[in-house]
Amino acid sequence: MSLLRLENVTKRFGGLLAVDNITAEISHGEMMAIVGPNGAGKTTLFNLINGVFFPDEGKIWFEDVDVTRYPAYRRAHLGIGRTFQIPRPFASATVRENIAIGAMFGAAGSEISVDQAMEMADRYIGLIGISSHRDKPAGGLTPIEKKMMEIARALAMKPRLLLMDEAMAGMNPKDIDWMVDFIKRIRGEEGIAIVCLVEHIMRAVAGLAERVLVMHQGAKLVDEPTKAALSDPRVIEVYLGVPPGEADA
Amino acid sequence: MILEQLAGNLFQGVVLGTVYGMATMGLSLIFGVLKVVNVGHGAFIMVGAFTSFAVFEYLGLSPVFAVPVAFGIGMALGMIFYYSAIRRLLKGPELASLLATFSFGVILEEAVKQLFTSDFRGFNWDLGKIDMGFTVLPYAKVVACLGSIIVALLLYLWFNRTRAGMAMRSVVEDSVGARVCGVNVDWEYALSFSLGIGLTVASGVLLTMFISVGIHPYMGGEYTLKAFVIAVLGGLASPYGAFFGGLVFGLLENGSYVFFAQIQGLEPFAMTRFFSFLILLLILLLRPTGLLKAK
Amino acid sequence: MKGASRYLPAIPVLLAYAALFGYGLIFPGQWQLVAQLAFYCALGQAFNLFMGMTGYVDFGYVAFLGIGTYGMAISISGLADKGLGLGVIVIGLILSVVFAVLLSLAVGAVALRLRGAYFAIATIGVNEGFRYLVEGARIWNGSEGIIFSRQLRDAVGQEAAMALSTFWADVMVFGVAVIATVLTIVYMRGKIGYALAALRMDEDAAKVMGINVTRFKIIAFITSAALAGALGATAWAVKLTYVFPADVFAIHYTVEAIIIVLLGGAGTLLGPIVGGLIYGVSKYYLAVYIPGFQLLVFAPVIIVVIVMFPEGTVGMIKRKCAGTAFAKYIL
Amino acid sequence: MKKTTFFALNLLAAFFCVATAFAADLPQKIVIGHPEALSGAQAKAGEQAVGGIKAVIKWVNTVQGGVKVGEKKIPLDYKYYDCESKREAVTSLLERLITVDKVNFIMAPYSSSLTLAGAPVAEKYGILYMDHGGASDKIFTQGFKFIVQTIGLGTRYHVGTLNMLKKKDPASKRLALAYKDDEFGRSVMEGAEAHAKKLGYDIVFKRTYPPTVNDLTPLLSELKASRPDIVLGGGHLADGQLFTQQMADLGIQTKAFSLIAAVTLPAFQNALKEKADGVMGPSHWELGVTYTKEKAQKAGQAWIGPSQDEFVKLFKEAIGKDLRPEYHAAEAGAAVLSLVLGIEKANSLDSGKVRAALGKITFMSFYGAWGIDETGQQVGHDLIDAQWQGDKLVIVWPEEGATGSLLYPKPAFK
Repeated sequence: MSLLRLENVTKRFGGLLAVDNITAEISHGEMMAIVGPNGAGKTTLFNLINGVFFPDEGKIWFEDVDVTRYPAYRRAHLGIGRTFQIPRPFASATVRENIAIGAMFGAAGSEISVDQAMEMADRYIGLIGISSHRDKPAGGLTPIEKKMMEIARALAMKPRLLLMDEAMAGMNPKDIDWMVDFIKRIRGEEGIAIVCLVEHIMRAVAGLAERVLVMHQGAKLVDEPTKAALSDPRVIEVYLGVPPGEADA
Repeated sequence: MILEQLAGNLFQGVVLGTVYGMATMGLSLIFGVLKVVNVGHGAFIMVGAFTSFAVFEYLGLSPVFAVPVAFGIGMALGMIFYYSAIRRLLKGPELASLLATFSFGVILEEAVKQLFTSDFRGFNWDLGKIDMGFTVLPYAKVVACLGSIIVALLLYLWFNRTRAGMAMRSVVEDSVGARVCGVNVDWEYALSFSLGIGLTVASGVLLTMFISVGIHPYMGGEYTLKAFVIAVLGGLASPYGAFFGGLVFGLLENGSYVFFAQIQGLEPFAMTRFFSFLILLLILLLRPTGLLKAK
Repeated sequence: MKGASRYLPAIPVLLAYAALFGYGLIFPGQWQLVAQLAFYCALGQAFNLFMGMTGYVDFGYVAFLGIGTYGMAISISGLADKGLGLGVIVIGLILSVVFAVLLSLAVGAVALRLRGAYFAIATIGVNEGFRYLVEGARIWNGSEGIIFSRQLRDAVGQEAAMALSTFWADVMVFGVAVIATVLTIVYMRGKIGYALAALRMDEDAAKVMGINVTRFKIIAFITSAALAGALGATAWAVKLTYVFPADVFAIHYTVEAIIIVLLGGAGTLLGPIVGGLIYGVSKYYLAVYIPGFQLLVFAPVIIVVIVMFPEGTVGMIKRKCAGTAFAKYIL
Repeated sequence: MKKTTFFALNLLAAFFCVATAFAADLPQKIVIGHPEALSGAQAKAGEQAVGGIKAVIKWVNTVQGGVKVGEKKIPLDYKYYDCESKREAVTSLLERLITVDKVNFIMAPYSSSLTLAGAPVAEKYGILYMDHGGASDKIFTQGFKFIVQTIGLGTRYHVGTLNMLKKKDPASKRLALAYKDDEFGRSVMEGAEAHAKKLGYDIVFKRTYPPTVNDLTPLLSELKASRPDIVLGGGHLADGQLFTQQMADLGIQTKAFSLIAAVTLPAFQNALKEKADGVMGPSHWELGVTYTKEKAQKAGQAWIGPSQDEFVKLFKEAIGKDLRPEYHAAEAGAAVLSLVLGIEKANSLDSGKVRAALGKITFMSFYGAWGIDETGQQVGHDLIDAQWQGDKLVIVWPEEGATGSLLYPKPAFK
């Protein structure tokens, strides 16, 4: 049984075909990368998966529950967590409160009290290593710290599927390496399936993802194991013949 | 009999509607550009009405001449208010700007009360009238109606034919982009705020051509409420939408009267008000972009 | 902020109300002033519960006070001769709250789908529309309203009626204020408080975090409306013993509520009482010392305040006290 | 046991009465308190009322040398605050006047709503509450003990008008009623409707319009279609001006056209000029009414207060503007005069005693006759009907008070 299943999902904005008849599956604990140039419809696909938009056509199944018409918050309760390309912290709340909010209303939310949520928040703050900012308003963090905070907030939701939108964009190699094995670790410990959105197939991603779905102009170009995908001529063509190896950001 | 009344009301509704529309363009312009709802709207109309009264009574000139004067006063007030407060509140919660514009309204009301006392003024600008059988239309109303249309046209031309106008439109479309393209957004805000106020005050003059009596410091409140309904009919953010909304509103209010008058035990006049606010809610729910634009 | 300690900020607020109440009792002839202040504070407290926490500006808020006033008016004028005595007041209170809740459900269903200015305008529409419906369809005597001093006297007797209108109505207003305060802090410290804070800052992100924003908004909206209903029933119906639609659906009461909350600090617990006292006291003495000019003085002051201290008095104090021993008493 | 305590209490009470009675004779001045509306919706009427009160107080203190209590003549004093036309403010300012400023009597603020707002507090303190601007009949069915009305009843505004028209032209029977939709407007309409039925008029049109109206066209088109001979209506000031202008705009010609409140104010004619010609309205008082000492003596009435010209002069001084006193001012002034007579008759400053005395007196002043029934309702004062003829406001009814004859039928709108 797959964790998430997309069936011929399509989304239009006026005339523009943002997501074009995409079918895909993600199984439990899987690690997948969705790749595509800017405007390929990656973020729209994310918004369809976690219910910010509803698709015009097609169906979305989460653990064989038809969630096509579920609002965002109900999908969160089912276990879909998410970070944003441009971080969206609750600016005037502290880092701790931000993460606690994730815990309070996420998948485990219903049985967690405010105090427990705060304790969970402290745990994830430790995990992600931003303890020094615990009681600062989240609005005051640096972009990287905000990304970290968002990941912690998403994890505190106890998701079974974590959607990470450009989690590593703008990071230096050192941070990226840290992030990569952090993600690996989390996935190991919590058994979360993780989908990363990236513009370029960076070495990091190549090392991380087991499967790559390449999007082009809203449509699915390839959906193959990483190795195969990287050598796929159509993919290389999309990236104007740039050999994937050197395509680092 | 009833059909004749309906025809008469609808006709009057169109004429009044143009003036209402004109009186709302300022509100929509300000909201469109600054995303600020001018809760003091009616007070600015009141200032226009007194301008018209003063020009007619003290200078003995036709209210037509009061239009540019009022527009000037409005621009000035707009600039003062923008730089004294609005500018600093754009970042803050809308609550702040709502309250600020309301307070401006109160200041104007009280100031005018000190200048003209709280008496009820009016003047008699009689140009004769046309009897068209099913209703009678004084020429003064015709002038008001045409005046509104002309002002609306001028605004349209300004927006579409002049650099300044286009610059402002670019801000409406996307203020960041405009900034990138070297548009001084802050100045555009100031300009559109004072332009909006200017239009509103000028519309006060046109309203006195339509109804030249009952001018007093606290006359504005009713116009504020009507303007909100009209603005929403037109999509809130679009001046032309507002003008169109005015027409629709005039038709609705005058038209529905005849309908409610047929029902026993109702007060048709109050019911027309209820009806117009009902429409407001429906529009907000079903077509928040207004009647003109598609969803 | 664990356990009971998180409710400490309620202490200064409740003490303030107690002090105000005591002042009214001790100093003869100050009671009506105290009553007016209590009304402003309660109004702010109830309004803040929704507006302050969600950031939604309900411009038609006064409609809930209005319908609450009618609830009490109907009970007193309708049941005066049933020999229920003070029962009519109890029934009236229940009726007021029920009316307010029903109206808030209707309004919420419509308006809470909207945001920002659209919400504000929609709520204005509800208030005005409702008022003209009452007048146009001649509901509850339409514009003639209901005058029920006589019936109140018949129901509870001369002395009791007098005491109700000039003292106990105001005590009940204090009651509403205190209930509003307690509810506010319970909400602020509970999950709903975090949910509302989140949706105030970024409603879409809040949804993604699993927050059912509509549900929490409705809860806050209904609570705030119910308090308004009770306030109308006490401060307007029992105290004044008459109701005209033009009076009780007058939008300037909403504006007063906004001013009070903003002067004090939106979304804070202490804000409404601070704002209410500042507003009430200054209005009162301006009316006493410069009759006829107070608004001309007051309006500019408001503008200065919102430009200079957008976060309100309490917001400022909060910043000043951050990290000090007082911090845990201020919210 | 019970009996004795009861007796003791009585003794105690009696003692206090005596004590207060003595105390009450001592004060240096008699203070009238007033939480009037000087801003907000009722600001205009409030400004007038304050002027009228100041004028009459000046007269009492200068000409009459004060109010005669016992052997002493005590001057009047006046303390007023602005309630902003808001109900909350009325109660608190009222109590301040009573308890902090220790005023002896209270003038109610203008309008029925604000008058009612203050009533419970006035009753609680048992202080006389002089109603100069609350015309609602309902105020006096509530069993308040300390309210005394000077303004006349709403229901009687158009009664005189109808009598006059019936006398003038019994043939024209088609009557249209269009009043402002508020408590006052409706009570006038009820009164007019009831009396019209009695006189055998057929009511061909009966509507109300919202208080904050700014276009009456739909209502007036419907009215026009009902082809009335007579139009009665109105409510307040702005709507009255609007009513008349749009009657003219739509060319609605009638034999008689009478509006309450708005018409008799100078602002009406200033605003409408020749459109005002022939329009009439009932009023409690108008500049030019001929109530004089002589008339009073003929009628066997006690006369008090300034002559009309003196009043106008004092009013302008008091208000410091070249503003013409209107009926709001006259009503308030007359209320003060009634209070003076009441105090002198009761020979005490005790509100209860003065209230009782007021129930017994009737008098005439520049404002006309004055007299109340046991509920405190004004029944002695008759309204007059005035009509604009050119730029002059001519009093056409009642005949004994008339300054000219009725212009009938009303000249057509140009």
